[in-house]
Amino acid sequence: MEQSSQFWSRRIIWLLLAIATGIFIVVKVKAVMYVSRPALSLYEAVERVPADKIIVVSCNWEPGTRGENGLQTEALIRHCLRNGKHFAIFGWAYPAGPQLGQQIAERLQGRYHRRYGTDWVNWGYKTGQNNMVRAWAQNIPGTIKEDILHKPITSYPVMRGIRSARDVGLILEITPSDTLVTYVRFVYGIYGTPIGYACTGVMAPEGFPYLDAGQIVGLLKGLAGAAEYEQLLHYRGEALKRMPAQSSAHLLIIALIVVGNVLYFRARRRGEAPGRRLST
Amino acid sequence: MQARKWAIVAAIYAVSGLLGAVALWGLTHLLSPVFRPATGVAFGLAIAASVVLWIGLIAVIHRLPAAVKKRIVVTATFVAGLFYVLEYYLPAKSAVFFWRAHHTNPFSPMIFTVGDAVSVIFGFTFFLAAFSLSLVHGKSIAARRPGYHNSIAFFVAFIMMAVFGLWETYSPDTTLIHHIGWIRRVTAHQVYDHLFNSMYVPLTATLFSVLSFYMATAAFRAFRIRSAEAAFMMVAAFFCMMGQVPLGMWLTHNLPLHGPLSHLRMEAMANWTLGVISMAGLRAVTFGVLVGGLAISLRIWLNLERGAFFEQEL
Amino acid sequence: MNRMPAGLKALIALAAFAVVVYLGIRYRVFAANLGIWLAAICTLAIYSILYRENVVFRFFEHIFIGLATGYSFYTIITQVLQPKWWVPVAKEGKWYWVFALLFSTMFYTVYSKRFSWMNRLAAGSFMGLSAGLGIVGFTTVLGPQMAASFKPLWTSASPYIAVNNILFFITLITVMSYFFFSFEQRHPVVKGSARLGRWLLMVALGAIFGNTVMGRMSLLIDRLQFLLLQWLQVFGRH
Amino acid sequence: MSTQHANALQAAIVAIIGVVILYMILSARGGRELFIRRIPGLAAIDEAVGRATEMGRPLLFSTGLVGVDIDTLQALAIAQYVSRLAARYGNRLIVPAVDPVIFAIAEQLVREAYTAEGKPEAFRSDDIRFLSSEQFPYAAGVMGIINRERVASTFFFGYFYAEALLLSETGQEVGAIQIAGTPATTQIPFFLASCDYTIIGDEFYAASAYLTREPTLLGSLVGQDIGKALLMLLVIIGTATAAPHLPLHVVSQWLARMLHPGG
Repeated sequence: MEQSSQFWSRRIIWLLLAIATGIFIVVKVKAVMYVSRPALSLYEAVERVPADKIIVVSCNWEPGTRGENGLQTEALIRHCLRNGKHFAIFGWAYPAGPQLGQQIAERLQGRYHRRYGTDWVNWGYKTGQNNMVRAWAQNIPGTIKEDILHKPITSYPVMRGIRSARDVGLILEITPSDTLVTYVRFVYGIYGTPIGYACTGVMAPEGFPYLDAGQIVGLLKGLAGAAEYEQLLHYRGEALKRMPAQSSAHLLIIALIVVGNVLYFRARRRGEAPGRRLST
Repeated sequence: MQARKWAIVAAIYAVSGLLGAVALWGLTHLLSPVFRPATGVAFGLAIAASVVLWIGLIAVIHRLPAAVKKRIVVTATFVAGLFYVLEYYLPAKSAVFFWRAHHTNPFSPMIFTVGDAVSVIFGFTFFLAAFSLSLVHGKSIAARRPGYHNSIAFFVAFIMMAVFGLWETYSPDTTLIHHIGWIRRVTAHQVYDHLFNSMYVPLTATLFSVLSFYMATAAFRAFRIRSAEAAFMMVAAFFCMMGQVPLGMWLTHNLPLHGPLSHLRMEAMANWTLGVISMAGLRAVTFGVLVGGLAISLRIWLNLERGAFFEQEL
Repeated sequence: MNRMPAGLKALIALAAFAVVVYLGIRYRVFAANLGIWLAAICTLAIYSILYRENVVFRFFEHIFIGLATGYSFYTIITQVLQPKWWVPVAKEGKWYWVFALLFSTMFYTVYSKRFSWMNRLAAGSFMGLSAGLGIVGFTTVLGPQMAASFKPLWTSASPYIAVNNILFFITLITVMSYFFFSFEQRHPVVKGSARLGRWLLMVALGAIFGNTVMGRMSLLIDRLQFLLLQWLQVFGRH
Repeated sequence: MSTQHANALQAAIVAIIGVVILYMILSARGGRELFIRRIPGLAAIDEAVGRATEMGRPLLFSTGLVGVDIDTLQALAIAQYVSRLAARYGNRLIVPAVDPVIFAIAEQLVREAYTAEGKPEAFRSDDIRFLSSEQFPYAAGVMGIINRERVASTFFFGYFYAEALLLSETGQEVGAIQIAGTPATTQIPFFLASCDYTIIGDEFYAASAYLTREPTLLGSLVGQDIGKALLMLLVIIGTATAAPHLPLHVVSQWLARMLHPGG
């Protein structure tokens, strides 16, 4: 059985990684997150929404990305509830999305003494994608008709005076997939309604051009985005709690890259050929 | 010579395309009076007739020479592809569809049926997969090969999950055990819950998380500055890793959030790399992949593909 | 050690395991919950491959494949065949859906040399469908990506955006030029462009690597949280 | 029930590129000499098979995680080449399959390769295995095989998702020579980090042409190059006219609008 130095160096690296992350799970460290400009702009955009307008929390995600989108939704809904901004949960990409949003909002509402119907509402899952969103922007009560509890949405006080996308102060699109363009084209493009974007880490590159062009007001990127938002809310949530372990794992990988290079250059100076070919 | 050959081939495809389109449309629309839901005796007769018809068709084709069979396969491939091509590239409404009530695309209404049919047929082929897996493990148990206990574990897990999955769907509250020793009331749902949430989900999540370990060693090994390429890759990876965690953002947190200097903040540089260079680079790759995919699709569709599956004898 | 029969070894290991479990639960080191224990055993069994491929991993690998097969088995029945096939046929009298079943039987002739043409016909039709979708996919994927690539190289709005757009354009064009196959890239302009393209592609790919680290690490944190806080009660009790 | 349809511009782009590709295929079949540049990863396939034989250890070929699909068919074309080589050297080739239909096709394909090379006795039907149609169970199965068989060379061709790194790092662990090729852009960096040779992006679609030098495929490749050049031209036109104060701005605007689905 060969037990080369490579065999053990790999095991040591893995053990280090387990320790580096595990230690910050067991030992609780108070995490501080630095806030990036896209996250701050999103926070400010929520703060700016006037009292007579509603915020749309567009839950276009499903349980698979709960670790990123779930925490983002939680932070954003917490902000709305805390500041008494009226909001509507909505979704059209995944049937489970609005249901997941509902669970989060129901869990949080008591803490800020808010009630369903007067402070927030859930429009539920609506099919039809682009065409539905286009119609919705024109006529909200006519397109949505019923909320998630199958009651007419006009019966809720929170919906008073909400007719079209012009009465929407901000759309918060939370998603792991390429749904943003629908809102940009059919709502922002026609009515100029501001859009905030919260997406998974891998989707973020798709969002930056929209941010640069001013088509979205802010952006939360994956778990880090959720943590930044929790920092802005001064609330120690799950995302912030994970940050020390995340940081130490990233730091370890960077340290490994440095060590790898040092070893490589030392070996090269001694004239030893690198063990394996180039990975090109 | 070349031009003539080219023209002949084009003509063949044009004619067969037209015929295919008519056949596709005709099958569903001219025969639509036949394809109507039935009940009672008519239903039974229709099923019986379909089976007989099908077997007859198979028997006829089976007797045909290999070259004709091959032609049938090629035609089936062409017609199947033609459906999606016509549906998508013909407009939603056009005067071409003069016989339709609102001149709408006649293929569009079928697209959902075709989608359902494809998923149903794939659903039925799954049993082939289950069968071939069972065959491998069954042989291993029968021959008492080394490690045959693993095959037994496979069967136990397979059968338990299949049975309790069905039980969970149709009658989750069935009580399996009322009272044995210190065990009280076990329902089908509880067993399913343990199989799914306590075994399948953690197994999946854990194997997924093994990636994080492999990522560490891959980074350790791959990001050695052996060449300009490796250096570029490493620097980009460095910024993107640091731009996401407080530690990295702390390095540049003194820079202002607005103004020209803000672009030098760690997270801004990470996002810039992703949003400008990565986006453009991957898009260029995607354009190439799209053209490559189009080429291979065309070759398969028009029976021009060579090798592998396409030149085997029937 | 090697002369000991495998069965005896397994028995001793199991007995030792039982003692650890009993004592662990008795002194509240571990959670006393069957679900958590099962999940913990599965988690540790998979992680054991990090030391090396072993008996336990192999056993759980087979259980995993078995569970997955069972899972597909019942979800295909309850989510595909029941609603999309059984209900139309049996409840709505749509007898013609029987052709879907008959068609799918053609796939089953793979093991027979004589009837292999049936499998070929079925697979051929499906390849035709995927080829058709491939052609359609070319347009649906290309369109939005192409439209989003038209970025003005000079704009009065902000020099930052203009520079970004220029770099975007250069990257896009040079990387595309790297992927030409049918001529020797000898001309200095072509050669230079292809080489620059390859470098920029490496930057792009490195960034993707770095960007994925966070998501993957959070999967690890998730599992470690489970093991350290839920299964091991020592740290879990706050 | 409304579905999206292509507009005239979108249909024209597909038609032009399609016709160019078909024309090049036909003219290549007519005997035109065509060139293809070197693709390093593909040139290494022979070496990888040869080395595995010297070591007396088997080869492993994975065709990706999707079922009957253009990417998998392309992967099978490469698999055919590798199985021919393996048969010539008298080595074992293990193909773990993720889909029953692909499993069946692969079985036939490899068996025929061994027969064609005159070594039907070297073929073992158990080496072509259906593992699982689910992502991570499949990955677990392949990881197990790589470890237990201590494969000397691995080939990962086809469409992969997150399991890419799981497979290739396991191969790295046992010291296999690894060659990977995928059109899945998000997985390329991981193959690049853990494989000896990685075929990037549409080099994957050039592979069968490169390996077989079949006129049809070479012609198709030239057609693809022209197609890419046309797309490049489109990018250049769209970008050059994108600045809002230019009179030609309408061109860029019109193109962008027409290119959007449903536009």
